[in-house]
Amino acid sequence: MAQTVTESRWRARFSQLLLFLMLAIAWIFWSGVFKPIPLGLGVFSCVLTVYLARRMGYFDNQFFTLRFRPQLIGYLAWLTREVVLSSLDVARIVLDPRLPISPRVVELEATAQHPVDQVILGNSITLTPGTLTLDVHNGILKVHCLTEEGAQALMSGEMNRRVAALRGD
Amino acid sequence: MYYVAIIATLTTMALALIRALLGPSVYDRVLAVNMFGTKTVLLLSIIAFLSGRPDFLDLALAYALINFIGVLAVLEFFRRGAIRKASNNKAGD
Amino acid sequence: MTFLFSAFVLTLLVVTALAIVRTGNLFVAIMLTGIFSLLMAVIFFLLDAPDVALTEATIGAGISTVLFLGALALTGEHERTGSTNRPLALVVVIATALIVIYATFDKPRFGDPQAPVQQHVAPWYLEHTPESIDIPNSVTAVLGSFRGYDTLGEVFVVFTAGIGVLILLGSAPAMRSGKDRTRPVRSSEGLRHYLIPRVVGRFLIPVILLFGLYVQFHGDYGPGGGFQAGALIAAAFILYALLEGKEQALAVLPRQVLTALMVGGALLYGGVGVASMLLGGNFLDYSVLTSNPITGQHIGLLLIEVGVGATVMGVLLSVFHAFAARGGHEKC
Amino acid sequence: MGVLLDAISWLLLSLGGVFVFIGGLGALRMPNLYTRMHAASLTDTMGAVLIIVGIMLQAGASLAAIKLFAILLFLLLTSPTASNALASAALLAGMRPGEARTEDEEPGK
Repeated sequence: MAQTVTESRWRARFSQLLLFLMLAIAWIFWSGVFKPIPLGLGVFSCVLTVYLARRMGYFDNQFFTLRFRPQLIGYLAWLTREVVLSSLDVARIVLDPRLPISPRVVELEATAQHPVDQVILGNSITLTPGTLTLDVHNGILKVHCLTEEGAQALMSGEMNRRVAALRGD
Repeated sequence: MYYVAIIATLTTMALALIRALLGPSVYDRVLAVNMFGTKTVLLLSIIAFLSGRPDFLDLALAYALINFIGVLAVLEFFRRGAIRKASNNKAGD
Repeated sequence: MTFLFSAFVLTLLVVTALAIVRTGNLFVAIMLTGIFSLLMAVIFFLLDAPDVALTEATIGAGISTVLFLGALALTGEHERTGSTNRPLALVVVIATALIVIYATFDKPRFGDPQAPVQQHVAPWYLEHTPESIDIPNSVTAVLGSFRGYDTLGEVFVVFTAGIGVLILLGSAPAMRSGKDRTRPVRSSEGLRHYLIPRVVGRFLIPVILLFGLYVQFHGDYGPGGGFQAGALIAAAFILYALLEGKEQALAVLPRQVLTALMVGGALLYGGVGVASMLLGGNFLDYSVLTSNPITGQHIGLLLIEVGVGATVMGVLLSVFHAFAARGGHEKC
Repeated sequence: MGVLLDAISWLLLSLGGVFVFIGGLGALRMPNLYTRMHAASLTDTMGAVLIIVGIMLQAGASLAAIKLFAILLFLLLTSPTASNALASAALLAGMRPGEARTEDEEPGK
């Protein structure tokens, strides 16, 4: 028992350090001023932000695991392709004088279990024009689709599978 | 060539404004405000670059970060409204 | 080209303003006010006033909508059509408008180099900023140092506004004191059940906080300073309150801390002035703070900006919580 | 090389402008709220990505490019979140996605 407590505390410390480093990198890129006073204030700001994040309970549970996953790059490339293709589709629909839409709502069960992955899935669906996540509840996504074909493409589950594969390691 | 993008953005702002004026539902107006916000981010990024002062990008960054708080506040507003309505109905029974 | 863009945006602005006046639904009016604010920021930006544009952005983008909605939750949705004398009001408005338009004929043309403002103080400020304060952003130099009295006045205006709202709303439904903080927070609070906003919001809150602090401390180098930073940091906490419920937010930053920030910021600003008097200078003359006048200016500016930021953040969050406490009362 | 980069960036900016405009047009033409949101997301994703990447190419390797990248990242995070929140609010008020047209209704009543 005692061992798990110290372990989780160490994990929390590690997360804090990681958050601090990320914030420090962001500060350096935003600021671009390398004089002692602004840099000192930067360190102070990062520490203050980490402290406030701790007060907000960011490190109490493992809601966020800050970990870089190499699969993410492949996923982003695939998502970009999807976004481009469906953007062209939606643009064609908007410009068509007949406005050929066949809206419908489908429910999709997320294969991914982790809430953050479900959010990635939901936001990827919304980012892709033609599909829009209405609601995520208990792993079920309610999705509004602009066209019948879009709904079928979504239900074929390609995106679902790819998001679920993100955490596999 | 920045001008093409600026003109397109401004035109879309006007279109969004028309949507905000037409409605018909209040949610359409929220949608219009949201669209307007993204267009503002784009417009500010382009102008900051066009005028040769990229440090003004801070403004676009500020908008990109906090613009969606308004929509979340709208959701919270309706959620509270729905709860209040439900409890009023219960009290009326 | 800038002129054409400005004219177009101004046209949209007028249309929006007319629509705000015309609508009877207050919710719609709030949404249109959001658009109005976005347009104002673009105009300020086009007119090369990024500091003001950033203020408009930080206040207008999130906080004003949140506060307006908080106020709307306490009132009805619709404007009450009063029995006011409309023709008389119209006459008054038209007469005022004509007078104002007539007065503008005496104003110099936009961007006229011969205009008095370009001849007297502005060049003096621009000339003396490098030698006596030595920071790149002359707007901050003017606001913080050359015209430090005016900014002190603005801080006290914000402070007074905050006090006013707290007197009107603050005594509402007793918030639980610190003792029984252990009571479990009602699960219905906030947007906890909305997974996507919650996760993305949690990710963004530290980023917004850091960006606010960046704006706070980089007023010397780019657009920014205490006012904008205070609003940004307040926005981060408001986001937290929306996502996790206001009680959770009050546990992170209790009311006493907010009041202390509000009062302490104003006191810090005034205190810097008094300190410079005690050290033999004039009120708010930061040059005497250290042996090197330029370092003294830097330290003075840094301190007063922190004071401004603290006051603005404290006031905005106190006002937000005052509204939220009232709004939450009815439903339980 | 410089000319090629300029050409690509101009192409991206113009294409982005076209997508932004089509999205705005769609938000006007579509029959109800949910379909309008699809059109709006066209401007939020394709339009924003193309325009900001276009400016990033002009910026080259500089701090401005990193700031632009941050803007793009936050836009791509927040805009679907805002869409989702808006859709949730509309669902909460009982606006049915299937209906062809939505009437002007009063909030929270």
